[in-house]
Order: sequence, then structure tokens, then C-alpha cells
Amino acid sequence: MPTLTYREALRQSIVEEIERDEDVFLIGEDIGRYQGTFRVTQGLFERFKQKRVLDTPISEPGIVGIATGAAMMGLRPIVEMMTMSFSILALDQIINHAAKVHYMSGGQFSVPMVIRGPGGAANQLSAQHSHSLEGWYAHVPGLKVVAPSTPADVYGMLKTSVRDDNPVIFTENPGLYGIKGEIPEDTNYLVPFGQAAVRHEGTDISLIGYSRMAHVCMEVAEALDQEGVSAEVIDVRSLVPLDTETIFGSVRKTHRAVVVYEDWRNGGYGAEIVARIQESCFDDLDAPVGRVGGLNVPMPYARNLELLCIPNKDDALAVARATLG
Amino acid sequence: MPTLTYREALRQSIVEEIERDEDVFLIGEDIGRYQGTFRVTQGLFERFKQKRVLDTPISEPGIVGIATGAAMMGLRPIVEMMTMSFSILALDQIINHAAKVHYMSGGQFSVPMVIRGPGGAANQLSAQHSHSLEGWYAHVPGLKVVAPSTPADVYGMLKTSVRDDNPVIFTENPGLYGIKGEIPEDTNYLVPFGQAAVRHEGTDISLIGYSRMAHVCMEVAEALDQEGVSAEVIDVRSLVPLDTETIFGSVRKTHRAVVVYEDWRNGGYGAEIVARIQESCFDDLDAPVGRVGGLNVPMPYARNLELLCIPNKDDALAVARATLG
Amino acid sequence: MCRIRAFEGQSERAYRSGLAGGYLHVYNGMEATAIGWLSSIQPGDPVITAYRDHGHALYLGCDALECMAEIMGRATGLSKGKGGSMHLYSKEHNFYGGWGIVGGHTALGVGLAFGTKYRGGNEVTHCFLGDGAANAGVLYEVMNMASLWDLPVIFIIENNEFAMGTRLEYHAADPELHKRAEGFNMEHERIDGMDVLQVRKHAKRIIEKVRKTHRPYFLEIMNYRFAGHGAADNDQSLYRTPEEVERAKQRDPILLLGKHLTENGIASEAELEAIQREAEEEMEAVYEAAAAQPKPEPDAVYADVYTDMEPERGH
Amino acid sequence: MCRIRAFEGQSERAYRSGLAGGYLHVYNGMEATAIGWLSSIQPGDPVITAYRDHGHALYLGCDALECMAEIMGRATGLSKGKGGSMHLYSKEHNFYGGWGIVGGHTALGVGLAFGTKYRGGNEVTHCFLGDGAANAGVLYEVMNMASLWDLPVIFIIENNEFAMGTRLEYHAADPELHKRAEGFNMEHERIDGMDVLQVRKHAKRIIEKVRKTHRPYFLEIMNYRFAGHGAADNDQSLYRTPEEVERAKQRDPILLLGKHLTENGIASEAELEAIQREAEEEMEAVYEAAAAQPKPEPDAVYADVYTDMEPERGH
Ligand SMILES: Cc1ncc(C[n+]2csc(CCOP(=O)(O)OP(=O)(O)O)c2C)c(N)n1
Ligand SMILES: Cc1ncc(C[n+]2csc(CCOP(=O)(O)OP(=O)(O)O)c2C)c(N)n1
Ligand SMILES: [Mg+2]
Ligand SMILES: [Mg+2]
Repeated sequence: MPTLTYREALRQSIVEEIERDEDVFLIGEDIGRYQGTFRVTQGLFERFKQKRVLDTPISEPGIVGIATGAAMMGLRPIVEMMTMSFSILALDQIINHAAKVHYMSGGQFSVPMVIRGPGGAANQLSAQHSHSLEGWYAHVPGLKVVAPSTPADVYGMLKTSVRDDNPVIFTENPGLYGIKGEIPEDTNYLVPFGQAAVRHEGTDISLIGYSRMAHVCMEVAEALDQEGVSAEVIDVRSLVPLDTETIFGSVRKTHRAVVVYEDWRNGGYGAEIVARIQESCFDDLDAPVGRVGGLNVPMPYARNLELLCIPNKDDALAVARATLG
Repeated sequence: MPTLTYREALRQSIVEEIERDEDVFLIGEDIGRYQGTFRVTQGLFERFKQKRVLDTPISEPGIVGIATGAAMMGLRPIVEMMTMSFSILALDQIINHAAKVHYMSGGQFSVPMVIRGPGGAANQLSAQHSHSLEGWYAHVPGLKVVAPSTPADVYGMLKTSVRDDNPVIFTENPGLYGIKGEIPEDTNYLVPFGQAAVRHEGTDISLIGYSRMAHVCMEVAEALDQEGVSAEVIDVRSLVPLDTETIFGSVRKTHRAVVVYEDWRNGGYGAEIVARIQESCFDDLDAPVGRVGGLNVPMPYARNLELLCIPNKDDALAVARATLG
Repeated sequence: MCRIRAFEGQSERAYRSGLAGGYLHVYNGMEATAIGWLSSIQPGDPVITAYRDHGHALYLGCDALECMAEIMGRATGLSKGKGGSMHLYSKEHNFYGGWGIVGGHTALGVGLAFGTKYRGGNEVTHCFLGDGAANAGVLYEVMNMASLWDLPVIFIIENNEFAMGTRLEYHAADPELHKRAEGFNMEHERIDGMDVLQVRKHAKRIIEKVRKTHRPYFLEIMNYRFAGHGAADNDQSLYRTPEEVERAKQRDPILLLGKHLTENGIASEAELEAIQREAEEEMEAVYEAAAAQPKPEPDAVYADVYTDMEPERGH
Repeated sequence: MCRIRAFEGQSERAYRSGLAGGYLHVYNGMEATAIGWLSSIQPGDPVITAYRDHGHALYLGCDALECMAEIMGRATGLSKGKGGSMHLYSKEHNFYGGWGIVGGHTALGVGLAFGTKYRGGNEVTHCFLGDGAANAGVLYEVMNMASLWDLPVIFIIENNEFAMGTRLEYHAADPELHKRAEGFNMEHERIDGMDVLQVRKHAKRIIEKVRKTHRPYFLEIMNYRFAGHGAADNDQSLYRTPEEVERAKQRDPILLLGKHLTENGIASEAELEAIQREAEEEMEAVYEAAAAQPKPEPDAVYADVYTDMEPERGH
């Protein structure tokens, strides 16, 4: 199994899907000649030409709408949002058009489209460019929403997304592009949606996160290990569908849980996970479900303030300790 | 105290604010000559003329952006969204511009703007016109979000909103425009934000809702009364800021709670309220916090299906009974 | 045209009798546009429009009963009762809807043209929109891309002079909307939309050109809405006079075509009346049949949210 | 111009040295536009632009140290370190920012013109945007409203021929962007933006006209970006050749003005060099002073989210 970075794994997955199915194409801003701002699409324009790797004007609503129309005809667009923050401009197209036409047409039309790009904070991009939007998208029926955290997952879940007949919101994280990991040598390696991954087994507390926060959960688990506390880490991976079975199973075993997410704490998708855990595992819980989210502020520019906003190991460890009592 | 409908109370409040402060003006689609699709602005164009009641083209992003710019200069626009669903098109202007400039400018500029309109399902407006978006907005730092349920509240909270120096999302509900209630005779009647209203005192269970669902909670309380169960009804009114003190106080008394909201169940703001209750009142709870939300589907057109989607008394009563055990 | 007019009579009846709800927008007065145009397209050409979609659906061959059943929210409706009047769709007839967000569907329309071109087809996409929709920003984004990428799409503004209760002059800085294509390197023009034969003549010319050049085209067709904006619009005096409507009705597309047919000896008054009567009878029967259709089963509420799974059930 | 050029040298230095982060876009090569234009406005006129905002802020009178401190994320920055390079604001100087969503601020710009008109003032709003921003749909919505309502706003497209790595011809169906105002009943034209005196001449004429007529104006100023898109853009060979940049630099606004001044005997080479050296020294000092400014206190993270309350604290 080759070792690739998250970025490379993602790129390879895209390449293989483009080669596998001629209905698959990429569309987005500066993804072609410029090679993508985060270099995910590096080399693809030269290789697949404009037909399959299409540079667009700065017109997010238009781009998503065009991709949606093309998908209604059976094509399989992969739309790159330079950052997920810009997808806010295209929300009407995503929510009102792509997510709803299957239902509104009584099942006649479907939208096999992937919208992908980095979500969450990068490095001092400040308030307008640092959104975590997966919670908003997970709220909307008709969308599937995934947030892979490892090179293998980003590789396998991109393939699953491209082959899915529904619009999929595929959130990457700028902090993950550089991490390395092994990738299966199987061009049909499909990571199924709705299956959380247990990254670390444990018996005393369940740490639940996704994307970059799955790694923070791992750091917390390692710290707790040192203290003789056995933490189970659950990488949610797929927000819709959500694998409550694995989550609940873990909580029933450990009796304590902490949910960690990078999005603003107030009203983030972590609240939904907490609500579901207490609904279904109330009698199993020895303590309230802990929550760790991003600070409820627009992302500030100054690095010292920005670092305060993004949950880190210490923030999550503190909540885990409080939850352990 | 005069008795007015919710619509009339809202209109009167707007009229008084326009008369009180010449920086206050209305802007929106078909609000002037056409009198507003829900007739909230009836008669206002004739009375205040185009300067204060401005009809616009169908350009939600542009309208909100223009209002935001005007507000940055100190004006106090009240933007009518014909339905809150259309505010989805303007989300970039709301989230990225209006909600953030105070922070991004280090407090130099503020945006004293109200965005108001009906949210939630009306009567067979189908998938694209039936959104409850208050949960999305409540998630965004920089916005205040309110959802009044009575004529007196809509009257008093509109005034508070207009006089607030921050952008306020003011959600009405098409099902409430016709309800009647008494209005204080006080043109400075300001209902403060961040104070929930206890609509019905009780000791056995707390029913927590806002907007139309506050009324559903009342119906449930009355039904429970018949069964000898004493329910406390809390009308949240203001989502941001959220009056957790009143909510927690009630739950600490009743030991059981159900949160009711019209928005899609999955990831709605009700999940946040549930998460907070279990966080702060875990030891007081005798049962998991119950949740009642809208069905997780795009709103269907057929009336029989639509009625299934919107939580009603029976849906909430069933959850309340389950929570009572 | 008589069929559409008669259908609309029945759809309004359905609304008044409570069998239809929500927003319902009839096409009266505008029939020459859809018919003149759509009678000139080729099989396979994608068509898309906004919520005022009954006329387009019917002319494209959608079953009138299925359309009416949809408007009445029945399980046998075109969209299984999920969409309603504003959301008619027919994959079979390449009719891509039926959309309620003003202007939003124009992006999809360009996407359809993108799709046919990607596949190497020779189809032309016909994207209808209202004069009010011409103020939605997304339109300019996709006009630019359509032109930049040589996409065979025709934007057809049905300028009926009103966006709901707002007259053209109050919503458009320049009432000649077609000129807005000027800066996007796109051909544009304005034509009359009340005379179906004229519309058809222009349609043939323009469609042929677009099919050959694969360049987009921006057309403004002037017509007039005889009815209120929607069935719930019950005070038209707020924005126009009865006289104005009467004046417009003198160029009723059905009247104009009738005149042409009789004056040229192609059909007699009696024949025209028979056609009209036949249409009315057909649509009356459609109304009755639709009203007898079954409502959707409760479980249908969860169907077709996704192609392959259900959302989480329950409140 | 020399001050701005020197400031940008130091802001890039800050980025390279790790004292600045995020996105940083310098104004090199485009100075004649902001200076030619802003030297012709009146006190009180609102100005707004996108993220490439250092030049505008400085010329409007913002303190260079406060600007540099902002870029370094310091508590004493123009925006208290909350905004950064892209989000400079100065209420004192009627500078409304400093915005990062391409095209989004154009709506605010029209809102500013709306505001001054509402108040009965005689101000003209100057709304700068990039060539890439001309593809954002919201621009057309607000162009229409600006024209419909006679708002005194001048849209100034700074066409530097690139939107990040995408050349004008790949993003615009017609590279003459000013023509896009044609359908909105708005005057428009394209001018050269490298010669500051020319820009100033045109600015005076156009601003005067707008102040008199209260009609919006759509102007395209051709300039060229000498640097990469942002400080992180480290492979310009992906989208242009060094020769192209060299060619453009022959019309460097500083060079052109210098030539004019020396050829007309207004200033000597030596004087020009002194100005340049002075500017460089000033900005070097600014850099050092900014680097010594305090970082924001941790508690500042919760300040200025709202005017009158704090958001819920904590993770
Ligand atoms: C984005 C959006 N804003 C507002 C509305 C409400 N609305 C529905 S139809 C309409 C008028 C549209 O006029 P036009 O485009 O001219 O079409 P017509 O009704 O004349 O066929 C409005 C404002 C909407 N559906 N979508
Ligand atoms: C809505 C949106 N999409 C994409 C981006 C990313 N982005 C930042 S600058 C830029 C290029 C803008 O080019 P132009 O408007 O010509 O301005 P210039 O940088 O040349 O001054 C892009 C694509 C953004 N900030 N906002
Ligand atoms: Mg119209
Ligand atoms: Mg540019």
C-alpha cells in the first residue's frame, strides 16, 4: 500500500474517477491552468484538458447551478469550491435546486454531483474565509454530507461520492492536506457512507469527532492513556447518513461521551449528535455529554486569537476530564 | 389595551418606528404599491411614500447588501423578505457582510438592520418556499435572532429590533398573522431580547418552543392539564441571545423537558437547546429531553403530506407522554 | 392554445374550490409564446422554465390529467403530488421543470446546454424566464459562462410587463431587457409574443442559428398576463387598470390566430368554436378525473428524498 | 505612489518573515488608479473596495503604522488585528473597507450611495472592484437598482487582466467589461490606468458629472498587477510570462509620472530619488514600529461581535 498525503490521495481518487467514467468532470475556479489554490488538482488540466477540468469565472451560484443542470442530464460533476466558505454564495442553488429536485419531481430527476473543498480555518484567512459549514448542510434533507479525516478515507469516500446519485457535500480541511497515510491499491476502494470508524478502542469515555477534530480526539485519547484512562475515539466521517449505531454502541460501553467539532459551538452539528446520544443512551450516561466547539465569534485575523477559536487538544482534554468527573 | 391581529400589531409597530426615527425605512419586494404579499405593509406606501417604503426588483442579495451599506452609514433599514426562504439567496450578504463587519472593522462600523418576514410552512407552498431558517441564523455570531409568537411580542420585539445596533433576524410565521391579542398602549413598549416568556406555569414537565410551536406547546399543556399533568410552557422568543436561565430554572423544577420546533428535526436549533439542557441540568433530569421537530424532508406540496411534516399537538403530546414515562 | 386556456380555467377552478392550494400561476394571454416557440424545437431539446409552467408542460406533451392531478396534489400527478403547480417535471418529454425561486433555474438551463454539448449532441436548450427574473444576479453569471463556453442555450424572457405587482418600469432600469446581453457578446433582440405565427417564424430562425453556431441567444418576447399574478392575487387594481387589461386582450393570442384563420379561409368561425368547445370539454373531464385521483400515501412523504436511502424518520 | 510601493515592499517582507499571515495582496503596478482617482474625490465621499486595499487605505489618509500593525495582527491595528490585510477600515476617513468575498462589497457600495442620497447629501460613492469581481451576479442586481433609483455611485473596475491565475479572456465573454452596463441605462467607458495624470483628468470629469446628475457610472480602468495575485502566489509562470510582466513594467505608473515630471522640468531625477528614498525609509520605520506593537489580549476575541453584548463564551 502506497503512502500518500491527504492531498495526493484525493487527487489520485479524482484522477481514477475521471478515467473510469467519462461523465465525470471537474469544474471550479482556478482549478485548471492555475492548478488549484490548494493544489488538489495539480497536473489535471494538462492531462485531461479543458473538457474534464474546467476553469470558471468567479461565479459560485452560476457554477453550482450549471453543474446541477448537467447532473440532471446524467453527468457527474465534481465542483471545487476554492474554500467551502464561498459555497455560501451558492446556497440557493445547493439547497433549493440540487437538494430538492429529486423530491419535487417525484423521483424523475436526480443530481449526482459532488461539491468539495476545504472547510474550516486555515491560517489567518480571517472571518470571511474560515467557515465550517458541514452542520448547515447536514441539516438539509436531500444532501449527503461527509468529512473524511485520513488519506485512505478521502481516497475512498471521494469515489463513493462520485458514484452516488445524490448531491454530496464533501468537506476537506486545510489542516489535513499535508498529513500522510496508506492507501489501498484498489481503484474501486469505496468507503461506504453512514459508517463511523473506531480509531482507538477504549472503555472509559467516547470521544466523537470528524475531519480535523478526529485527530484532536486521538491526541486527547493518547493524553488520557498516559493518565490511565481508556478513551474510545470515533471518527464520524459521514454526517448524513449518520452512524448512530456505532456512536450509541460506544457510549453504552463507556457511559461517557464528548463531541468535538470545529464549527461554532452554538448550533453546530455537534449539538445534534449530543441531542441524539442523550435521547437514546440516557440511562447509560454517567455524566452529561460534553461538547467542544469553535468559539462563537467571526474568525479573527490575529494568529493568537485565531488559535483560541479552533478547538485543540487542551480544550478537548479539559472537557473530557470534566466529563470523567 | 387594543386587540389587534399579529399582522396589525406588526404593522403598527413598524409605522410607529418609521414615525419616531427618520432613519428607519422599509425595503423589499412588492411591499409598496402591492401592499406586501402577506399584507403586513398595507397602506404604508400611500402614507410614507417611496422614500420610506421602497419597492425593489427581485434581487435579494442586492437588496440586503444595499440595506447593509445604508446601515453602515447609520440608517436603520427594515428589510422584508417576501418569505424567509428567499433570504437563502442573500446569505452571503447576511453572513459574510452584515454579521461580520462590526468584528472585522474592530468595532468601527455597525449594521443596525432588521431582516423580517414569514418563516416556516404556510399552506402548500411546497419545497422551495417553506423553510424555517432561524436555526441557521442562530448559528452565526454577529446576528441576533428572534421569533415572536404573539401580537404583543411582535409589536414589542420589532421595536427592540429596529432600535438594536446589530443585524436582527426577525422571523414571523405565516400561520400567526391572523391571531389576535392585546397590545400595550405604549409606543415605546420594548420587549427585551434574551428573555423567555413563561406562558403557562407547571411543575411536571417543561415544554419549550417558539413562534408557532409555542402555541402547539400551549395546546399540549392544555391537553395534559386534562390528564392531571401540570406542564410549564416556555416561549423562547429570542434564540440569540438565549435565555437559558429561565429554561434551566424550569427544567430544574419539573425534571422533564420537551423542545418543539418546526424546522427540520435533524440539526435544527432545538438540538442546541436540548444539548444545553442536558449539559447544565443533567442531574435534575428524570428522563431524556424529548424533541419534536419537522420531518426531515423537503416540504411536499400535497396537503396531507405537508400536514404530516409540520409538528402538531398530537406529535408533541406523544413525545411529552413518552418523556413523562 | 385553446387547450391551455381551458386547462387554466379548470386549474383556477381547482384553486377556488380548495382542491389546489399554495401558489398557482396561470398562463392566460401568454400562450402564443410557449406554443409558437415550442412548436419549433426538436425532439430531445431540453426545456426549462419557472413556476408559470402549465402551458409549457402541456404543449410538450405532458398528460393533462397528470398535470391537473399534480396541481391537486395527487399520487398520480406528474411529480407524485410532491411538487404542485409550480413544479411540473417530465423527464420523458425533456421538460426540466417547473421552478419556484425567481431566476434560479436559469443556471440549470445553462447546465442543460452544457450537458448536451459535453455529450456531443446537437440539442438546443430553451430556458424561459420572466421579466422579473431578469433582475436575479445569477442570470448574468451564467450568461457570461454560456457565451464564454459557446453553449447552445436560448434565454427567452417572457416579458409580461409585471413581476407580481411591480410594473416593468419600477423594476428595470432599462425596460428593454434584451439589451442586458450586450456586454456578454451575445446576440439579442425583442419580438412580439402575442401572434403565435410570428413567434414561430422568429423561433425557427433563431433556433436554427443557435443549433448551427452553438452560441447562446438572448431573446425578449413581449406578451401580457391577462390574469392576476397568481390565483391568490385578488386586487389587481393595486397595479393596473381594467382598461389596460382590456386593451391587451384585444390582442389575445387566440383571437389573433382565429382572425388569421378565418380571414384566410383556413377555418370557419364554427370550426374554431368547435375546437374551443372541445378543449373546454376535455379539460372539464380532466378536472373531474383528477379530483377522483388518490392522495399520496403517508409513507410517500419519505420517498424520493434520496435515490437510495431514507432520511431519518419521525418528528 | 512611492509611499504605497514602499509600504507594499514592507508588507511582503512581513509576510515572508512570518509576521503577517493569511492572504496578502499587494497593489504594485496599480497605484495610479487609486491615487489618480482618490485625489479627485471630495471629503465625505464614501470609498469601498475589495481585499487589495492597502493603496486605497493609505491614500485616504489612514496611518501607515496602523495599517501595517493590522497586517501584522496587532491590537493597535486599524481594525484591532481582527481584520488583517484584506479588511482595513477607517470610519474616520470614510473608508468602508476592505472586503474578501469577490464582488460582495459592490452591493454595500450601492448602499452607501443610497445612504448619502437618503440623507440628502451631495456625496458620491466610489466603489472599486476587480475584473474577476465583474462576474459576480450581485453586481448586476445593484447596477440595476443604482440606475433605477438614481444613486450617485461610480463603479470602478480595476481591470488588471487577471482574476487570480485566470486571464481576462478565460473569464469574461467580452473582455470589454464596461459594456456590461449597456443594458442598465448607465454611462460606461474604459480608460487607461497607468498614467496617474490621465486617471485624475478622467476622474475629475466623471465625478463632477455624477455629483451633478446623481446617475451611476460604470468605469473600467486598465492597469496591470506586477506582483503575484497574493503573497502566496509563487508560480506566476502558470498563467503569464516574465516578458509580459516586463512589458507592462515599462509603463510603471511611478516611471511614467517620473518621466513627466523630469521632462517638464517639474522635478529633477535627484528629487525623485529623494522622494523614493524617503518613502522607503518611512515604511521601513513603519515596519519596525508595527512589529513592536502588542498582540491583542485573549479576551479581545469576544469583543465587537455585537455592539452591546458578548456571544456565549467558551468552547
Ligand atoms: C428569489 C425569489 N424572490 C421572490 C419570489 C416571489 N415571487 C414569485 S413570482 C414573483 C414575480 C416574478 O415575476 P416574473 O419573473 O416577471 O414572472 P411572471 O410571474 O410575470 O411570469 C415573485 C417576486 C420568488 N419566488 N423567488
Ligand atoms: C466569492 C469568492 N470566490 C472566490 C474567492 C477567491 N478569490 C480571491 S481573489 C480572487 C480573484 C479576484 O480577481 P479580481 O476581482 O480581478 O481582483 P484582483 O485580485 O485582480 O485585484 C479569487 C478567485 C473569493 N475571495 N470570493
Ligand atoms: Mg413578468
Ligand atoms: Mg483582477
